[in-house]
Amino acid sequence: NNNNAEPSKQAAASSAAPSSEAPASEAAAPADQQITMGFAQVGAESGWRTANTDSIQSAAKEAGVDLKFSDAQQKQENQIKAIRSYIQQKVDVIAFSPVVESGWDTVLKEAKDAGIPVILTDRAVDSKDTSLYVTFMGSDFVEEGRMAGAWLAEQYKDATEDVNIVELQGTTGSAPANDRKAGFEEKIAGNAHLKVIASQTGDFTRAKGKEVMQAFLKANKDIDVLYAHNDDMALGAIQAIEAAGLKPGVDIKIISVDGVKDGMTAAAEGKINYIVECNPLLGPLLMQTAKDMLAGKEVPKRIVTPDGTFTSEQAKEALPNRKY
Amino acid sequence: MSTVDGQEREPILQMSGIYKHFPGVKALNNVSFRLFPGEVHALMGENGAGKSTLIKVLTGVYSIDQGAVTLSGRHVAIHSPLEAQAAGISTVYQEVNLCPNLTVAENIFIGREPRRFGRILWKEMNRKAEQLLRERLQLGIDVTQPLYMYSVAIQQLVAIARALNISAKVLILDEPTSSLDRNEVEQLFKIMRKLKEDGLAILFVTHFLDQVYEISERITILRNGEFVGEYEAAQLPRIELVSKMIGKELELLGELPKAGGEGRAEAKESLIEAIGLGRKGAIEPFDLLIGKGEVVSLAGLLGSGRTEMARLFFGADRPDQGQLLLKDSPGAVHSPRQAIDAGIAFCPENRKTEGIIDDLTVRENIVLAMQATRGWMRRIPRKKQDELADQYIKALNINPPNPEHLVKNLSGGNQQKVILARWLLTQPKLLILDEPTRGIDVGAKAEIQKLVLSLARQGMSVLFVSSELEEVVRVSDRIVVLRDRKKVKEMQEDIGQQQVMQAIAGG
Amino acid sequence: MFKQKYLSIAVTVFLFAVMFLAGSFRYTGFFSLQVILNLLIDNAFLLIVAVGMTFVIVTGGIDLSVGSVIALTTMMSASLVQEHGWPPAVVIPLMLVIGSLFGWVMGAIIHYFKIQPFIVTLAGMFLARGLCYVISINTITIDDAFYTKMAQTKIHLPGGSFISISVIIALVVIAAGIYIAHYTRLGRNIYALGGSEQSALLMGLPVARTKIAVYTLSGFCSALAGVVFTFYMLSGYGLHAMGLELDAIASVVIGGTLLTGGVGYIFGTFFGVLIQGVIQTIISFEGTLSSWWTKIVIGLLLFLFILFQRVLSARQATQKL
Amino acid sequence: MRIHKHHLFWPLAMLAALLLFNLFYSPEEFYTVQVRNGHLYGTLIDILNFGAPLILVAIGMTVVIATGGIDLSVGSIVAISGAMACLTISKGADQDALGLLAEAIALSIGIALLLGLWNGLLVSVIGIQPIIATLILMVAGRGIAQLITSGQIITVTSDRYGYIGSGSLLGLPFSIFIVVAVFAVAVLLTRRTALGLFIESVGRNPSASRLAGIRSRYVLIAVYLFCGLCAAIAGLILSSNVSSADGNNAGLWYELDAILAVVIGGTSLTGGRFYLTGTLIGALIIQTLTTTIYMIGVPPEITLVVKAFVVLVVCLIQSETFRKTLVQRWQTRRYPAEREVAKHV
Ligand SMILES: Nc1ncnc2c1ncn2[C@@H]1O[C@H](COP(=O)(O)OP(=O)(O)OP(=O)(O)O)[C@@H](O)[C@H]1O
Ligand SMILES: Nc1ncnc2c1ncn2[C@@H]1O[C@H](COP(=O)(O)OP(=O)(O)OP(=O)(O)O)[C@@H](O)[C@H]1O
Ligand SMILES: [Mg+2]
Ligand SMILES: [Mg+2]
Repeated sequence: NNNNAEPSKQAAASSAAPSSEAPASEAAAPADQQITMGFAQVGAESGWRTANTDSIQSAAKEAGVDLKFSDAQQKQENQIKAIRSYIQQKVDVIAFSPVVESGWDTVLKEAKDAGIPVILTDRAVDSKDTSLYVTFMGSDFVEEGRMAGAWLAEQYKDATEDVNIVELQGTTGSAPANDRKAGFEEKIAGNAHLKVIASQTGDFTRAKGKEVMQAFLKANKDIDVLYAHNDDMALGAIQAIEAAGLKPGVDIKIISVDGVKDGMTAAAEGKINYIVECNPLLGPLLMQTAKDMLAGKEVPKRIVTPDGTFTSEQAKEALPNRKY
Repeated sequence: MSTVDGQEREPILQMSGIYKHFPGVKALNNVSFRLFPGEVHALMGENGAGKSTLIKVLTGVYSIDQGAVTLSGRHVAIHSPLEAQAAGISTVYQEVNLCPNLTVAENIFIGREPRRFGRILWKEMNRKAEQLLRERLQLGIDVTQPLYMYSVAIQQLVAIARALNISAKVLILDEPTSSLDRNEVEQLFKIMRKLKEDGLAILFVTHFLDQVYEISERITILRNGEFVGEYEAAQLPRIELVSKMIGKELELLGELPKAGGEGRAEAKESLIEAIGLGRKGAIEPFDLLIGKGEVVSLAGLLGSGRTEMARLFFGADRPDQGQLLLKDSPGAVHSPRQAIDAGIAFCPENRKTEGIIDDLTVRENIVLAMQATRGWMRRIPRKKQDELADQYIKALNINPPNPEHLVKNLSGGNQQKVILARWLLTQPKLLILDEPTRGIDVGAKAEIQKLVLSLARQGMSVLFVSSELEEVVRVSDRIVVLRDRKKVKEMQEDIGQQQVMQAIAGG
Repeated sequence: MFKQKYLSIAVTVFLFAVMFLAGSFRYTGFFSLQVILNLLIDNAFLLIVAVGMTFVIVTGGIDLSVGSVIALTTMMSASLVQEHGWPPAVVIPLMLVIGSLFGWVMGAIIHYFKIQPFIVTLAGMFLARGLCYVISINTITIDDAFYTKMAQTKIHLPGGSFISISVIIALVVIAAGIYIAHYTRLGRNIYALGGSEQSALLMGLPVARTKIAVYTLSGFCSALAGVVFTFYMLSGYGLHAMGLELDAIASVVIGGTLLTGGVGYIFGTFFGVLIQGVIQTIISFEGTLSSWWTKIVIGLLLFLFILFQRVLSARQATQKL
Repeated sequence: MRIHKHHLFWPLAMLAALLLFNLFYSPEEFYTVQVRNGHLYGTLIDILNFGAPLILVAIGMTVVIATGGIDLSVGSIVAISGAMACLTISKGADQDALGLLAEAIALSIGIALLLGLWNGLLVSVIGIQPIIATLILMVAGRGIAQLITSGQIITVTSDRYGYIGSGSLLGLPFSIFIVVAVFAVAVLLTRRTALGLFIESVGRNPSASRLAGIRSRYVLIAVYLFCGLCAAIAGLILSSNVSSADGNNAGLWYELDAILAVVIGGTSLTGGRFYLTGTLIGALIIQTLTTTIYMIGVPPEITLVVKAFVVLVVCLIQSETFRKTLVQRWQTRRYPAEREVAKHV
């Protein structure tokens, strides 16, 4: 699972959307009338999210899609309001990254009643009625956690002493934090030596990551591994570890999720040992899917964008052509 | 209840051995007080003697440290004004304590609004309020306007109306007349006499000796929080009353130099001149010249525009026509700040909202205006501040004489003195005093009048506004009479109370 | 005579109309009844909270806990209905009682211990939010038939437009708020308290009772808004209604209520909420703003609105107070 | 005057109580201070270092609150100033160049002063209620910060810049010296000049202040300017500490913590008297609490509940009425406590 380290965007897209043989010729059909897409983004809470937004906006421009974009500032209410206004504006297709999985039935039903298809990106909704949306594309946070856990379990499978793990969680209660934690715990549960001795929220930010790690370092004598729910917290923690006179990646092994550029750089320097990638560049795939769907093609219910993983070596190789 | 003779009747209210102390102040020290049905009982004392505190202790605003209260022969423990009202005590507190944001009608009726099925009947309330003000206090104002639109005097009348509207056994009036003029006071006394006949017991606080003798049967005197004695008004001569209040013989009363005394009536160099100055809805355009070292008074009835005129001189309100010419400095006066820079000072009529900064100390309040003129960079050194504060505390006899006391904990009269001190400190060329002696005791009032006159002699001009004609006549060189927001007359020679009254009434 | 005090409300309503018309000229599909109704549908919970908040602010206080209480209500409702199988008929009244109780306790602390409302309700905000996480840090979806029905029932109006049941609830709350404010003793005591607490006390008004009642009322409104929010979201979640307290306060203040207390109208608050809603609608109809320009434009529109409001009602501002 | 009457007594007591708790709970981890790489290293040092930005923001907030206002935009200004500085530095060829550093700092402080001026003008000239006036910048400011960073996190590799937030001088974090300097300036400005008096009187009674000749307009503008300046310096420290600028998250919810610090320090939100030292202690209490929560391993799910209780306890203890009630309950049961308390002054 964790060996497909070099997923090319294009490859992922074409392998995932089965019916995209020749995009150029297919695009002809809906090109007569421009597609209008309403996209309700979660917010701009992280560099990852911004990369995601950029990808979608530039892909829309390239594909000639008229994109209505709105930013919900991390609030589900705002996303719902935006979707309602898209229904009101009679867009051709609505796409959005749900802030959380729950609570979408009502507004999605309104969209369905209005005959507007819905595409979910990045995160699923938990509706029982799966006819409310056409497809869900994106990564799987639990799976990311699992990959991180699996790598760790593999590294320490021969451990004879306790391995002390500290965890920097994302924003308390947020879906990525909950899921990345759950997936990780699932995988390390098998090994009794792997112990999470401290776990605290770092709010997905560098500053908090550093602050919390400083406290961890003082409160716990012997930390072997750090698992951070995103790169930013890991980067903050690295500074704290260095300030304590320890070597990140050597004295304390570090695992993180996302694979943003700064994270990859740190990995290439050997400061982060393992990164689970969470790919934000969904734009082209989204536009393609929307076009296919409006052209009447069958679209799979679930389009998985495979998450890559990087060890230090792989990061070194991949770094030169990272865009975000 | 036997009603044979004052001494044998049963008091409706009896307070005995009352103690109350505030941090650093023994406000009440073993005070006793009796109030009989059907009497007006005056509570007398200097500023800070403890009169208001006694009232607040009685009505549950403050808790009693020690002592007993009986009401209609029963021991009571009153913990809040609400309970006091329920027990039949209706109170007008010293500073106007109403809600400025509510309408006049509401201020009279709130808590007792006419209702049907829990729904407030606004029409009826407004009608009743209007009727009440008109019939009992001869005041015809729009009761649906918010209270803050009206002057302190009107507010005071509204507070009285509120208290009158409560059917009570005991009515407490803490300096209700301090900002009223003669007509209003007359009106109030008429009502009080009527209530007295109906068997109501009235506790009355004032610093006007005339009023005390006019209306009250008995007098209780406090001094420095201590009980001095209870007297029949008829058997206590004025001189004795005053000396009991201040604890020593008072000789200055009645010996004030009259205005227009030697060296004062000479032709004056002019200091400031208003030409066609006016403000719509406040005061019609007027001309007025104030000379150096001259005391000019504004006289008129309630709402005649005295305060408005005074405020225009200070730039507190913006005139919409005319101009103000300063003889010495060419600068215009558009804001209080410019006025101060031009040497004008202004003691506002409403000391609570426009005068004191209640959370600051006496010292800070005193130096405030002087500091403002010096700018923020040139802070008055602390030692200098202390000196100045001490100097004026002594000069004006501010009590307690502690410069670090918070102003909000001073008695009303002492707060007034603090504001006066603030302005004297700036050594202004023109001092505007709007009701400066409001709520100030006899001794201090005489002091202030003396001060005004001596300042004038030293060349300071004074614009003096007061509802007390006697005072006006005593201090002024010239009296400007206002009626209905218009300047109607200027009187220079032979000013007597009678003439002024006639002018005010429109004779 | 056109009373001074209604001027600021009239200005607010007028500016709302101007904004709406401006949107209508600029965007196709904007000028429709449904867009206005959507303002109500999407802001029903905010309307309800803002009513409670108006009362609190009129007394000169503030309630920061409202957003968290909403989240807590959704969380408890979801947990009880979904995981413990309690019937909605029990859960909903229970929520209202708990919300009121929460407000009551805060009010009592504020009054009896004389601690600043900002701090007490800030602690309340932390507490309610924290309790959500104690119940669960995950979201709980509600698929109870009653809740779903409440959420998805459309009340059709002539002309093909519709509103939700929550809108009816919100409108009733507004009406009740106006009635309480202007036609009951409690309401007038609230205004008196805001005008001057000391005077209210000396006038013999039940200050303690009124103050505590106001926070209780706000707690009740928050809980009711929480119930409506549960209908809206069909889920319980600890991160729901984040930062809603600021939206509510902003609505109240935009509606002409003074934070210093004593002055304010529920009717104004109603338009305060709608104005915030219109700003958001304009942004999503615009649809080309990046995330950051969204925020900047929201700020700008808010600024323009307030500026015009100030300028147009300047006559009142020069009044002495 | 008895010691417990002093306005700093209870804030100090609360801080002492927190420290005492740690003394019993984790004395070694909490109180060990060692020398590492030539500077002091330990939890207490961390508290000072991480507390620095909060203290700064709270100092600015104190004077704003003293005028009866409030500044919600500090968090956004923190983000903007950090973003501006990091952007400038990241564009430079040699990130360690002194000139570049000076330019970066000047630019971010300049912008923050402009924003402070904006707030001040809205409040004093246009007369918008402070909470709304600053709410505008709170919302738009985040956008501006993100506009500056293009929504990305800007990482800088300047050691010189990093020194501001994580360097050390004489063994102590450099940020502490900044705090001391700003605090000293604030105290000097407010207590050695007449500004403090003006601020307090404008905050307590604006109309009386006007009649006393104080130009309240300038006073208001000055405090918002100062608050902006403090927030800007806090933003520099914060971004320098992690050598990066995060437009969206830097300084998020700082306004609440800062206000909390001010109130714990004894300043009333209704304006008037203010206590800078109290604010300092209040901010330290908050930072100590946060660190304590991390140290003793409170699970993130209940962190907020713990914080709620501590805040409540701190405020209750500071409430004189509450203490009296406790004492009375203890001493006598003659009066129902509530009634005694209900009596207003
Ligand atoms: N809340 C308080 N805290 C501290 N001291 C107070 C307080 N209220 C009153 N005092 C002090 O108690 C004393 C009595 O004040 P009180 O107001 O009763 O005087 P008064 O007789 O009504 O004077 P005046 O004629 O000026 O109204 C004064 O020295 C005053 O400073
Ligand atoms: N009799 C009245 N009828 C209506 N309004 C009045 C009346 N008296 C006063 N007012 C209101 O009170 C405000 C203050 O009046 P003004 O300050 O001119 O009174 P004044 O002449 O200074 O007398 P005083 O200071 O004794 O109240 C005016 O703006 C006016 O609206
Ligand atoms: Mg008195
Ligand atoms: Mg007057």
